[in-house]
Parts: sequence; structure tokens; C-alpha cells
Amino acid sequence: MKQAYSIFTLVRNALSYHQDWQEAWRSPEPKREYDVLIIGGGGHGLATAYYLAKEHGITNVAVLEKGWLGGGNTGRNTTIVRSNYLWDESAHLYEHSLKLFEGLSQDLNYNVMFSQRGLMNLCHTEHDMQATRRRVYAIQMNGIDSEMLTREQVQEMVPILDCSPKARYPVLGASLQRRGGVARHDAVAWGLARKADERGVDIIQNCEVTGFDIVNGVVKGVQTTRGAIGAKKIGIVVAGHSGVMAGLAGFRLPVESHPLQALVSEPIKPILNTVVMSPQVHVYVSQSDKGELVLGAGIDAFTSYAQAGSPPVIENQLNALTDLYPCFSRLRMLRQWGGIVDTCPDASPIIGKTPVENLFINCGWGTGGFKATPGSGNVFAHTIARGEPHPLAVPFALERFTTGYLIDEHGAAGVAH
Amino acid sequence: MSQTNRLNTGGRIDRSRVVTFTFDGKSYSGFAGDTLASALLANGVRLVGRSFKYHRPRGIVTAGAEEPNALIQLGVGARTEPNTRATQIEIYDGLVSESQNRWPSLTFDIGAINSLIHRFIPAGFYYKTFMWPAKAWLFYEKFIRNAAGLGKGPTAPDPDRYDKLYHTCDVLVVGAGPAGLAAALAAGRTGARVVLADEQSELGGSLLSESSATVNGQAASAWIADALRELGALHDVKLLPRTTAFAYYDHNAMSLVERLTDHLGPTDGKPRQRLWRIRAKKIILATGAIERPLVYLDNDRPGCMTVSAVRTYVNRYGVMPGRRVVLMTNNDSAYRVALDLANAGVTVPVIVDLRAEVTGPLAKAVREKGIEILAGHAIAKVHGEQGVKEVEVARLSDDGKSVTGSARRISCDCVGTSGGWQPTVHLHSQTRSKVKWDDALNGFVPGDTIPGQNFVSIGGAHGVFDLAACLTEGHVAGTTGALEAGNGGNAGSAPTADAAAEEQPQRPLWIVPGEKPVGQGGKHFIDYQNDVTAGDVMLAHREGYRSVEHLKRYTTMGMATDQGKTSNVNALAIMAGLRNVDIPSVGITTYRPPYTPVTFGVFAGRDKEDFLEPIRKTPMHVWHEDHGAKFEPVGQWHRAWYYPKPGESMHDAVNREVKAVRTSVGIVDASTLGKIDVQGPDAAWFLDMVYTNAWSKLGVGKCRYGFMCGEDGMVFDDGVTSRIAENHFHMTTTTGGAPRVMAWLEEWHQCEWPDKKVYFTSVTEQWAVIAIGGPMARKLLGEVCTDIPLDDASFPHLSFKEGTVAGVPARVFRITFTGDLSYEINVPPSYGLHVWRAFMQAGEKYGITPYGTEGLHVLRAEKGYVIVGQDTDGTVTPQDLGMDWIVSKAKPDFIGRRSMLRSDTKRPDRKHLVGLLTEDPKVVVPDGAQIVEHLKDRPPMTMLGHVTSSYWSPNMERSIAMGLVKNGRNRMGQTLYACWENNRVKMKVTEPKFFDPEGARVNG
Amino acid sequence: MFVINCPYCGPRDEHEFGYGHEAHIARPTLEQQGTMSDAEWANYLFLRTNTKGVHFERWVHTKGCRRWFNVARHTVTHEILKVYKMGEPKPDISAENLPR
Amino acid sequence: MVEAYQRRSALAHFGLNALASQKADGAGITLGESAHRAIINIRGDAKDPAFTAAVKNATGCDLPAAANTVATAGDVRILWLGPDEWWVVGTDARRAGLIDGLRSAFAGQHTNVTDVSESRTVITMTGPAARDVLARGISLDLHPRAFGPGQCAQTSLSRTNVLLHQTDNAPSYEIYVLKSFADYLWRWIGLIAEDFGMAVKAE
Ligand SMILES: Cc1cc2nc3c(=O)[nH]c(=O)nc-3n(C[C@H](O)[C@H](O)[C@H](O)COP(=O)(O)OP(=O)(O)OC[C@H]3O[C@@H](n4cnc5c(N)ncnc54)[C@H](O)[C@@H]3O)c2cc1C
Ligand SMILES: NC(=O)c1ccc[n+]([C@@H]2O[C@H](COP(=O)([O-])OP(=O)(O)OC[C@H]3O[C@@H](n4cnc5c(N)ncnc54)[C@H](O)[C@@H]3O)[C@@H](O)[C@H]2O)c1
Ligand SMILES: Cc1cc2nc3c(=O)[nH]c(=O)nc-3n(C[C@H](O)[C@H](O)[C@H](O)COP(=O)(O)O)c2cc1C
Ligand SMILES: [Zn+2]
Repeated sequence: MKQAYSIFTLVRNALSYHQDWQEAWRSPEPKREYDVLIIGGGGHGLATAYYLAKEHGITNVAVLEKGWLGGGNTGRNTTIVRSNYLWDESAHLYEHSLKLFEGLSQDLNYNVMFSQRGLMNLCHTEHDMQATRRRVYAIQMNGIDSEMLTREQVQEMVPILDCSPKARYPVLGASLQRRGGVARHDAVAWGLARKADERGVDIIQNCEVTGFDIVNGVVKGVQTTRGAIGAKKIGIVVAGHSGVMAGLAGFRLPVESHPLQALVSEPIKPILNTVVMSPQVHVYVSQSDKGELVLGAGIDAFTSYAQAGSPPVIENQLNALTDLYPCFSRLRMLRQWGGIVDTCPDASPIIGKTPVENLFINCGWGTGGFKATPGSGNVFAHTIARGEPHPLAVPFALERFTTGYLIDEHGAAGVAH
Repeated sequence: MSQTNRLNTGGRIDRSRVVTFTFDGKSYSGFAGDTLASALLANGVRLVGRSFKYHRPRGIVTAGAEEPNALIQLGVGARTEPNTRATQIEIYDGLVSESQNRWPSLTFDIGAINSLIHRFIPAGFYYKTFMWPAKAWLFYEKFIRNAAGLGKGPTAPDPDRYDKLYHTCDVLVVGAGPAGLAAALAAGRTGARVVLADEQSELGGSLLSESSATVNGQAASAWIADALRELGALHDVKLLPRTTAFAYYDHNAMSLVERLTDHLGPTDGKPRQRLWRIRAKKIILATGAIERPLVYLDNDRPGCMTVSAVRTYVNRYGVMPGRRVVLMTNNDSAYRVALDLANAGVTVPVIVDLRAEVTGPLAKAVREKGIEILAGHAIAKVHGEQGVKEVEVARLSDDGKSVTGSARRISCDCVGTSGGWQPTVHLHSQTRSKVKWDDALNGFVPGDTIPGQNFVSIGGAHGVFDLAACLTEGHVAGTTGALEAGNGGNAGSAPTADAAAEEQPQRPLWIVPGEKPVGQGGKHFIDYQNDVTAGDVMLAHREGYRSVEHLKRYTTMGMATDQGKTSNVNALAIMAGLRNVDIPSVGITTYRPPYTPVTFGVFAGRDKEDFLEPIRKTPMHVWHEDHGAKFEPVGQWHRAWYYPKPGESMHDAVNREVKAVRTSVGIVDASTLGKIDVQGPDAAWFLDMVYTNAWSKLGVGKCRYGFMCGEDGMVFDDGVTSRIAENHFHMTTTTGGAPRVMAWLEEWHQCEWPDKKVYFTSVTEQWAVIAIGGPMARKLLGEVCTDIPLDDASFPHLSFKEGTVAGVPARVFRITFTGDLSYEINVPPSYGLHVWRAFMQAGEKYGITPYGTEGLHVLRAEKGYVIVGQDTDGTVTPQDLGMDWIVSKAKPDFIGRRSMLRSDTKRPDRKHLVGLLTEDPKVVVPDGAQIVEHLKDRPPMTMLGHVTSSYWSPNMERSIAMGLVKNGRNRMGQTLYACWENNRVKMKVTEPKFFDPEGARVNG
Repeated sequence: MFVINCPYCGPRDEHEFGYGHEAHIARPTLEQQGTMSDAEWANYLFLRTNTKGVHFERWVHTKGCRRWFNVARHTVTHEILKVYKMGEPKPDISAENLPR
Repeated sequence: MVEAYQRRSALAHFGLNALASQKADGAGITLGESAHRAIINIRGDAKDPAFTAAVKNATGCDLPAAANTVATAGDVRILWLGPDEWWVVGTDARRAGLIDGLRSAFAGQHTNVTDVSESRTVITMTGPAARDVLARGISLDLHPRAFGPGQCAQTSLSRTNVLLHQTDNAPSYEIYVLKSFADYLWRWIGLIAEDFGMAVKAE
């Protein structure tokens, strides 16, 4: 068992100058073989490993991460968590995840700072209102909290928002998910890693998968920058690099990798207590616990593996930001960055089997998979452990692109997060 | 007494101009040319702020952009600005500044309690606690949020305005130190188009802080003046002081921000800042280097600063940062500063040198001045809570890991330290080019340049500090850069300087040991602003956060507003020591834009409010405006939505408009519909491919409605297309879809079927479109147009004619979106208003009623006509809409055909568009309501689909709705429930045709 | 921000262009469509190489001449290695044989 | 036929003549509207001598083959839009004649003639600050070494798509813009010109 984290252990350790804290996770040498290998040490990969160990008793598991754990999109997203998706399939999956988020800090004994401060989607046109009403009512009938707000209610919750009718994008109303909010992205990855490690999972960083050993259509292991590693089953959870992994395994995916950019302002005292998204004008803003405004932008159109996008995207986003929140104009951008998001034609993820036996994939979360981290890991662990998809994952199999049963979530929130 | 610490002579400030300002409510004076930092120091103010987490008293550490501590709340009211660096604020009369993150006052701050409980709140403490009870985080969070955040944001709209522009040049030089100036001179002389930008108010870089350097045999300041004069006279050279290059984007695009009036204080009228988006053929990075402070015990006491800051304050601003200045160094640069201090009359009680032995000409000169050098010593402790009072200096053990022997107490009010220099590689790194470790320099220098970018780093920015070498490098870079950009003119000769004195190597000692073990009482600060100490780095290491990126995120090291300019290398070097690996294998965190924080407003420039996005207006817009129309945005267009008369609600107005069309005649502005002219021998073939129905046999003069599908078989646009001539079609599209359809056609043509002979031209705005409809439409048209026979036989439904309407040449289409007899009259837009008025005038006797998009939507819904984008959402096939008839069975191929054969798309029980009638005809359900077959007490309930369109139909005198319902066509007559919020309403499934189901009314 | 050298108008900033995704994906002929399985059709419709390295892609000069053309671009460095017209064959550039 | 006064230009609602009478000393730019031009979109193969000859026949003007250039002959000019696309621009009076002339000259060729005159208006801008104003909204390099009289480009200006044609070294420009955007563009230029001073040219 790991040393527990609590106010008491914190005080106790303070007395010994914090000299006695254990490492949050080990850094073991890779073994020759595992029952299950998870490629990708992002939130989803770590969650998969964690739930494999926790719920399926499979502990001879390694997570292989080419860089530092949590360094992919998990470490660079705008941390929005919500489950207000249009289609039943998505709503169920994301709600499953939201529920796991609600107990995650306790489950992991690691404060992931899940802050259910409420999340708003602004509507700027009648058409927006229509689409939003439809989504809100569908979510309600799925038994998930969601409500429409009038312009006056929006103004009351966010006084600094320009809700006047003369705005270029006047606010007509909004949808609100009160249980939505933000969580600390790094803490999610680290908490999962720590707990997975506690249950025996090997987390192997700086270990890039460079090839697959496939015999007669059955995967037997991987080649890595730290040597060959065998496995009975392998799960690919590499987000932006899914296409690359598929290529190494000899198949293609309906996935394209694009830059998605984000930025933060300098920290200031609390000024915004809700997460406010405005899909139509591509501005998503929340204020982190440290005080920065965290802003998400729209996706860059081109394919890229550079974790960097183009400035017009940022410019457009800030134009709209300063227009919606005229008092933000004097704040300053502190840092901007990008991640590589794996987008599917229907803006929904892919979870399930691949053309290669015993090789599973979990990808296509695109611009919005952080909120799904525990849920995705949970259903993927089930899928790998049983060799059959978790009921919530069934609709998200690759086959949907063949049958045409797409789960088109483009409308769910414009494009992002 | 004011300006107690101002030297009597020297510096570049203008002593003839006294400037008064306030700090924390107290009034001070300084001189023009001062920064807020230099002016405060001149007034003996050392304590200027409180740190982020522990609320420790903090002073000014640097003299530049790298300042981690002296963050100020500048200005008041709507113009207040948090977190500005005192070292970069130029003072002006009336400047108001305040310290941040303290309450009730800077000297007595309640928050400093955090400093007392500091032991309980090490790096990452919040991850370990506040977890119980499970729902309480929101409660704890409130306190944490209030404690964090430094300054306060304004809450009123920004009264200032901003400017932004594009610029292209041959050579962009960033940094106007000796290297940058030499580069700009060389490039400028060749005739190249040059931009020279520097973030400081004066160009000259580190030379401005020099006391004795000479260039071309003259004093550095004289050379700078000459150089600027020469550059100023060159026509194609732009000098941009107060301009920070903050982002280096792909393909040599650089973004810079110029501060135009910040140094003047609030000014109305002029833009405050300007965004330069420069594309340069060659970029020369001459951004110099940043000095690292040493990491020693209690190194955050106000009065502790870098040696280069000490030098800048003394030489450039004529300010004594202290009266007794102790210097501690691991390299020679402190010696030059000691000499400057001595010359200025400031006492330097000792130089503490971490190196065991100190030799060389500089040390000799210092000793000659009577300054004591304590080699192999370290500052083991600093006294003075709110300002340095005294240091304890002790001998270093040989391994440098501890101090030994008894400490000597030396009183002083300022400590300058130098831990060596880190080249300012930020912009280089932003291009994703690598950096490499330089052992001699103990810093990262630029590595290879990433392909696709064309730039070079020179001078301090790539680790070359010798003035003569900087000048030569600048000259060479300027000359070659200009040449690469096609300028072969004479670059003149390079400026020269004397070679620098030989320097002794530095001693890298990343933690200067103090009287207590690191991390156990006392603090060795690395990142001042975020309160990250050497102890925190050790804790991170202990807990496994060993990657430099984990270190950063776990401790927040380098994540403050200074982005670790002074701290990153110190931190990772300490981590390297703990991990027992060399520094390059630890690596450095990623440099990202911006170099220093940039105002959001400057990105927006003037693209605000009305200018954020164009509003497209039709030729008749002014008429609609004059007649009280409410407008609805559709894409970028503003369309008349409805025309309320005084006292009318929207409901009233729409009902009146809708009824008028059915009883007499209505008129609507349909100019926004997309129109594409399609011509060529293969035009019909092409339409056959892009529409689901067949076009080849459409007669000349006839019109037909069509659906366009994506290759996935889903409807994405619709419209009526007419055959003008054998090889000539006039296509219409939805308003919002127009650009997309045009792009779609050209994409298929150019990429897939380039051999097909067809041309597309967007003619949306070539025609203003006025649609009149209703029983009186024919009569009315007949009065305004006399040269087109309007009887059914000559001009049947779904055909078009050319003629003259109200004296204007027109194309008249007999098509309808309301189900009533209607005509769409296309006229040149310059006559649009005239023709519209003509109809209004002639129609008066019929009670002609203008109607807007809302009325149009009701009218079409009464007929069950779909709106793509409302009744469809990208997941709907024509078959789903019950419009099999529009999908040709005879055509071998069209876009989307193959996808319609997939197992899911051909399922018979997909969602179908059906009519939905509420049991109670008075109830209008909202669109978006969900359709449920079996009600439960409460959700979740299984949904069959949703209401896509729902209106009050004044002509049916009941509500009408359409919806997409699973297996809907096979549910005719069934009763289902529309559900939303807590409402449950019974609805019967019907055909989606409510009014005039036989379609008799198109004939009037 | 990219500079893309429109083969017709010359170099222009990225914001003038539209991205057209992977190039050289030919629409199956009618005969092919006739014999194609749903899976094969999905292959055409959705599956992409999503190359990390030299990517062959289409762009259109939306704000200029409205012409489509092909670009070979490195998806890690964003370097544009070649611009060529529609219909011209795919050049032989891979990350390994880059001219440097 | 309808009276000419019934015809409205896209910017008529600003009342340019009244604006023109206001004093604007030292204005950096002078702005005007040149409304109701004949603008005829033609398509064809520049390498086909039959096509180029037909254009010359019908318009009296050579077809500019070089990208981003304009050819002028008398009151007709031809602007390059793309590799197979041009605008023939003339006075309103010549519109019908030019269209008919082009159509008949092109007979039997795969070419195209589409009248787009009514879809655009032309904003004229001249004066020493013209480049500065344009730089606020155009990413193209308009430095005299890069772009001069006789050159044209389709690009975006602020948030509108335009065709920009430089007509002289004053410098003067003609900006062709879709009518629905004209109001926005005019006001945008006016806004930018606050820092440079603006005069209005009478219609
Ligand atoms: C700017 C931005 C903002 C976003 N905002 C939100 C938001 O607000 N809300 C939300 O829900 N989602 C958001 N997202 C999306 C979200 O971040 C992702 O969907 C989610 O984090 C994906 O997690 P992951 O674990 O699948 O991928 P990642 O965290 O990317 O992990 C994949 C890991 O695989 C590793 N890997 C790749 N190749 C190999 C290999 N060959 N061998 C070994 N390891 C390899 C990578 O290094 C990486 O660490 C955002 C994304 C971005 C970029
Ligand atoms: N070891 C030493 O003794 C030592 C150390 C450092 C510097 N120096 C001296 O420094 C000089 C180096 O000259 P140099 O020209 O390379 O550098 P410099 O420091 O003289 O000039 C760099 C300039 O770049 C500006 N700058 C930095 N980043 C910028 C940005 N993003 N945007 C706009 N401006 C930016 C700075 O304001 C500064 O004016 C030499 O003269 C050398 O003697 C000596
Ligand atoms: C929610 C969130 C908040 C962040 N806040 C800060 C911050 O306060 N300061 C900072 O420097 N970076 C902040 N970052 C950005 C990171 O420094 C970093 O840019 C990001 O994780 C991407 O990694 P990279 O830039 O190393 O590629 C934040 C990132 C996220 C996702
Ligand atoms: Zn082009």
C-alpha cells in the first residue's frame, strides 16, 4: 500500500521537512512480457491500466509512454468536463465518465480538483437556440442535468459578459450543465499513475513503441526504443499518434491529426466563476484555481504533429473574447500552446477491436476527450479484459464507418472540448 | 527627502524633467527616462510586492523583461492593469501604481500567514488534501482561488484602442544591442528593407548600461547615436523601440507588439499598442542574454538582485540600488560592476566569489580599488525581513556542498549575484528548433535551425559576449541576410571594438549552500514569483516528478508571468544534480509564445463590435430598416425576420404576415439565396453528379428542385436550379450554404473531373430577388410587368421567363417555397429597391404585406417543406425525409449514391421526417422537444427522435410540427409524447403536410 | 502562419487558403463502386494515412484564384517541400530522401 | 426603361456627395465609389490563340497572361483573376456591347462569359497613406518594389474578399468588393483612416 495522502500525513511529513514522501510511481525497467500492454501514458492509457488492475484483476500490465506521462493532450487541454452530449450513445458514455469524475479524488486518494462550478454554452442566434434546445431536451430525457438559461440568467451568472443586444454576437441565452466544470489535468494523470502503480502496473516512460510483432494477424508484442516487449493483449491509446500506430500495425484509421491551440492569461484574482463556452465564436474560457483565464480555440485546419498551430486561430479567438468580455481586453496572454488532436469524421471516438487480433484501440477523442478520461479507461479496460466491447463502447466500434452508423457530434458543441 | 538613492551625476535619465508618481498612495518623484523600478530605487523603496504563495516581502530583482518579483497594479478604474513589471514601466506624470497580493498593506499583510505555515504547503500540497468530504472541494477551492491570482483585472470595458497591421521586409532584426545595431546597419546600407525592433524605450541594448566601452574608437553612447542617425536616414529601415517580438511562427512570421502610448499614460484618441505581423525573408535574433541569479539562502529579501541589474541601475539610471552593495558571483562579470560601483561612489564591502581562486586583470583592478575579494566563499544567510540588512559570509567546502567555519557578518543593503548568463534563446526555440548545452557558458545555446525557417542568432543570444565579436557577427549577419533577400548593395565596414580582457572560467554551483540544509528551514528560492525553492525541486525529485516537465508542473516552476527567464536553468540544473545526470539529459521545458505577456486587446485591434465580422446587407436592407423590420442573422447576412407594427408582438406580426400571403399577396426579400451560374457542354452532366435527381432532360426554361448530398449520402444543401439554355443553368442554394456549395462544385470539378467542360460563377449578388406570393400575386405582377404573359399555359409553375419588371430587365421564376402561387423576380441589385417599391406601391390596393424569414418558415412548414439545417442535421438522407422521389434510380452515379446503399443507411427503420400534431391544437411545443413512445415517471426515457420545426399556423388555426422519428413513416396515426423539461405533450404522427395537401394553390 | 506558394498567384499567407486534406484519393469508378464492399467504400470515404512526415495534401486558394493544388508538407516541421498542380503526379519525397 | 435616378449604388446610403463637401485638410487618403461599372467574367485557355484573339477582337485589349496583372486599352481593362479567369472591365455604357462582342467572338470555343457587373462595386482609394491603411487589413506586400501600378490581386481586406488593383504611384487603388460587404468595408476603411485623415470624393 502506498502512503496515504491527507491533511494528517501532510502535517506529519511537514515535521520531517517532507523528507519521507514516497515516490508517486516507480520507474521500473520493462519486463520481457506482460499480460497487457497499454501504449500511451496519457490519461486514457493510465485509466485503462488502472481499471484493468482494479476491476479486472489484471495487474501484469505496463503502460508505455514515449515521453513523460501526461505529456500529450492530457497535459495541454483546457480541462473542461461535461456530459451534455446530443446523442444517446455519447451522453451515456460521457455521463459514465462524469460520474467517475465525481468520485475520482477519493478513489485515487489524489485531489484532481474536480470543480463542478457549472458550464454554460452560449447561444448567439435563433438557430443556435434551436440547436441548443434540442440538445438540452435530449440530455434531460437521458436523465442528465441540463437546462436552458435566459439572457438575464446568463448575465446574472456572468456579470462581465456583454449581453447587450448590440453586441456583434448578442447573447440570446445559454444552456447550463451545473455538474459540468473543470478538473486539474495533471492531477488526473498523476493520480491515475500513482494508483495504477500501487496495484502493480509498470509505468515505463521514455519508451516509444516503434513497431508491432504480428504473427498471422495476431499481435504478440511491440518493438520499443527500450527493446522488444511481449504481450498477450495490447491497447493503443495514443491520441494524436493513433494514425502512426495504426500505420505500424498495418492498417489505417478514419482519423486525422490536427493542432488544437489553447492559451492562458496572466493570473488575476477571481473574476469568472463558471466555465463559459461559445461554440459559434470559438471561445471557451474558465478561470483556473491559480487565477489564469484558460482559453480554448478552434482547431487548425491542417494535419500536423507539431503541437503548434497558426496565429490567425488565436487572433480570431481573442477578437471574440474581447468582444464578449470587453474588460478582458487589458489582460495579457501569458502562454499559448498546441496539442495534436485525433479527429474522427463524426467527432466521436473509436473504442474497440482493430483488424489485428488482440490489438485494441481507443482514439478519436479529438478536441474533447479529457472529460472522458476515467470513463474511457473504464470501458476500454473492460473491452480488453473481456475481449468484447463494454456495452457503452459498442456503438463506438470501427465498424460504424462501414455500416454508416455514425454518431455525428459535430453539433454537440461546435467543434471543441 | 526625495530620490535619496539618486547619484549626482551619470545615467541616461533627463534630470531636467522631474516626474511625479504614486506608489501605494504615496507620492514620489523621478526623472524622465526612469522606469518605475529605477525611480522607486532612487527613492530608497526596496519592498514592492508580495509573492504568490507565501506572501513573502519582495523587491526588484532585475532591470528588464525577466523581472519575476516587482509586479505592479498599474493605473486605476477601467484602465487598471495587473501584473505589470516595474522594470518595464516608464514613468510619466500622474502615474498611479500599487503593490499586489497583500492585505491590508504591503508592510503588514495578513496573507503572510502562509509564510508561517509554509512547511505545510510545499509544492503540490493541494493534490494531497482537501479531499474530504467528497463534495467539499468547491468550498476549499474558494479560499484557494481568493488567495491566488496576484493582481486584479479591470471589470469595466477597456477604454483604449489598439492597432494592428501586416508588414513585409527583407531583414527583421530583433534586439538593438551592439549585435543587432551592427546587423541593421549592414543590412540597411545595402538598401534592404529592414526592421529593427527592441523592447526597450531606447535602442542600444546592453551598451546603454556600459560605462566605459568604446566602439569605433568612440564612447559606446556616441556610437549608438551615430548608428541611429544613420539608420534613421535610410528610407527602407524602420526603427521600432518599445517593441517586443513575442512570437515566432511558421515560415518566418513574427508577431511583435509596439507600445505606443503606455509611457505617456492614459491618452485618448491614439492607439495604445500596435500588433505588427511581420513576414521577413531573414530574421536576425540579437536578443542578448539574461543573467541568472544565484540560488542561496533567503535570496528573496528585498535588495537582492542580479549583478547586471545593479549595473544598469547605476550606469543607466544614475541610481544606487543600495549604499553598501555586496556582490556574489561565479564569474567575472561582477568585477566590472564593482568597478562601476566604486567609481560612482557606492561602497562595495566585499565581492564573494564562489571560485576557490580569483585571478586575472579584472580582479586586480578591483583589488586596486580597495575592494575585498572573498574567494571560495558564499553568502550563507541574508538578514532583514523587509529589506536586506546584513549577510553572513562563510567559507565554502571544497565540494561546494556546504559552508564551513564561522560566518562573517557584513552589513549591506543590497546583494548582487551572478550565476552566469543564459542566452535569450526564446524566439529561436519557439520555432521548435533545438537548443544545445554549452559547457563553457553553462547555458543553452541555439542548435540547428528547423527546416522551413530562415533565421540566425547572433551575439549574446548565441553565447557570444565579447563586444568586438558581437559587432562583427552583427555585420556579417546583416550583410548576408540582405544578400539572401536579394540586396547586394555595399554594407560598409563593420564597427570595431577592443577585444575584451581575458576572463576566468565560471564555477557552476547551482545551489549555494547556507547555514541550514536545503529544504529544512530557510528557503533557497529559484522561481521567485511562484515561490519555488530548491527544497521543492528536491521534493519533486523524491516523489518521482523527475522529468523536467513534471518538475515544472508539479512545482509550477517557470509557469509564472516571467516564464522562468531567470529560474529555469537553475531548476533543471539542480534536478540534474539530484538525478545524477548531466544537464542536457534533463533537458529544458518548451519555450512558447509570448516572450513576455501580451495584451489581449492588441490581437483584436479594431476588429471589435460592428467590425468583428461583416454584416451583409441586401439592396433592400434600408427599406426593411425604415419599415421597422427585426433582423435575423443567417450566415453573415442580416435578413428581415418580421415587420412588427406598433404594438404588435412577434407572434402577432408573424400571424398577420402569414395570413396575408394565403389571402392576398406577400412580398419577401430573397436576395440572399446563393446563386451559381453553371455553363458548359458538361453542365447537365455535372448537375447529375452533384444532385440526387436527374437534370439532363430538364427543358430549357424549366426549373427543378434538387438535393445535394455529401459523399456520405447525407443531405447538405437544396435549391431550385433552372435551365437557361441548353448548356447554361442558374443554380440556387440556401443562404448559409452558398459559399460551401460553390466551393463544393469547383472542388469536384478541379480535383476529380477536370476534363469536364463546365464553368461555375457565383452570381449571388448579381441579382436582387423579390418573391411575391399569394392569390393576388399574378395580378400584381401583371401590373408591374407587361412583357411576360402570365397565364398558366404560357408561364407554368416551375418555369422562368425574361422580361421587364418595373422598367427593369428581370428574370422571373415561377417557383414557390410557400405553396402559394409565387414568383421570384430577379433584378439587378442597383434597381432592387426601386422594384421593391414599385411592388409595394402597386400592391397597396391588395394589402401587399412584406414578410420576413419567420413568416416564410411558417408558410413552408404548413406545406411540409424542409429547411436544410433545421429539419436536417447532417445525419439525414433524402429517403429519411420521405423524398425518395428526388433520388434518381436511373442515374448510374451521383455523389452520395454508394453511401446510401450501406447497411445502416438503407435500414427501413431509420428516423423519418413526419408530421406531429398536438392533441390540444393550442399547444405549440418548442422545437427540439424529444419524442418518446413510452413515458416513464422520470428520465431516462427512450427517445425516438425530436421535433425539428414547430409553429403556430394561423391558416390552420392550430399548432403544427414536424419531427424526425425513428421508424416514423410506419407510425402514422400513432400517439407519441413530446417531452421537454417537465412537459409531456401528446402528439399524433401524421404526414408532414398540413395545408393544401393536394397542392392546388400553386396555381393561384 | 504558413506561406503557401499558390502555383498561379504566387506566395500568399495561409489565411487566404482552404485546406483540402489528403491528396491523391481518387473516387472509385462506377465499375469499382459496383463491386465494392461497404468496407472498401468506407476505406475511400474515411480512412486516411494521416502521415507523420511528408504529407501530400490539397489546398485551395479560396481568397485568390479559387484553384485547387497539391502540396507536399512535412507535418512535424511544417516545411513545405513542394507545391504542384492538380493532376501532376505525386513527387517522390519522403522524410528520408529529403534534399538535405 | 426606368429612370437612371432610380438606380442606387451600394454606398448610396452614405451620401458621398455630402461627405465630399466636408473639409478634410491634409487627408492621408481620399476615398470614393466608382459605381456601376461593367465587369464581365470571362473564362478560357490563355494558351489558346483563338481565345486570346477573340478577347482582343471583342475588347480591343490584350489578355494579360501574367499573374496578378492588368492590361488596359482605352476605357477597357482586363484584370487577371486566375489561370483561366479574367474580368473585362469597362464603363456601364459599354456593358451590353462588350458582353455581346465577347459572346460572339467566343462562338464555338469552350469559354465562358458571365456578367457580374451588378455584384460588385469599386471603392477607390488614393493618397500618401493608402498603403498604411491597406496594411491594416491586407497581408500582401504592397511596397513599391513588390506591387505597383498595373498589378492586381485577389485577396482579403479586413474581413472581406476583394480584388485590389493599383492604378498609379500616388498610390491609388481600386478595390472591387461584393456589394453586400461594401457598407462594412467602407466603414472599416473610415475607422482605420481616423489615424491618417480621410477625404471623400464626390460621385
Ligand atoms: C488545446 C486542447 C484543449 C483541449 N480541451 C479539452 C477540454 O477542455 N475538455 C476535454 O474533455 N478535452 C479537451 N481536449 C482533448 C483532450 O485533451 C484529449 O482528448 C485527451 O486528453 C486525450 O487523452 P489521451 O490519454 O487519449 O491522449 P494523450 O494525453 O495525448 O496521451 C497519449 C500518449 O501517447 C503517447 N504516445 C504517442 N505515441 C507513442 C508511442 N509510439 N509509444 C509510446 N507512447 C506514445 C504520447 O506521448 C502521449 O503521452 C483538449 C485538447 C487540446 C489539445
Ligand atoms: N559575460 C558578460 O560580461 C556579458 C554578458 C551579457 C552581455 N554582455 C554584453 O552584451 C552585449 C551582447 O550584445 P547583444 O547585442 O547580443 O545583446 P544586448 O543584450 O546588448 O541586446 C539585446 C537587446 O535585445 C532586446 N530584446 C531581447 N529580447 C527581445 C524581444 N523578444 N523583442 C525585442 N527586443 C528584445 C533587449 O531589450 C536588448 O536591448 C555585448 O556587448 C556584451 O559585452 C556581456
Ligand atoms: C489548464 C492549464 C493551465 C495552465 N496554466 C499555465 C500557467 O499558469 N502558466 C504557464 O506557464 N503555463 C500554463 N499552462 C501551459 C503549460 O505550461 C504548457 O504550455 C502546456 O501544458 C503544454 O505543454 P508545452 O508547452 O510544454 O508543450 C497551462 C496549461 C493548462 C492545460
Ligand atoms: Zn491563387
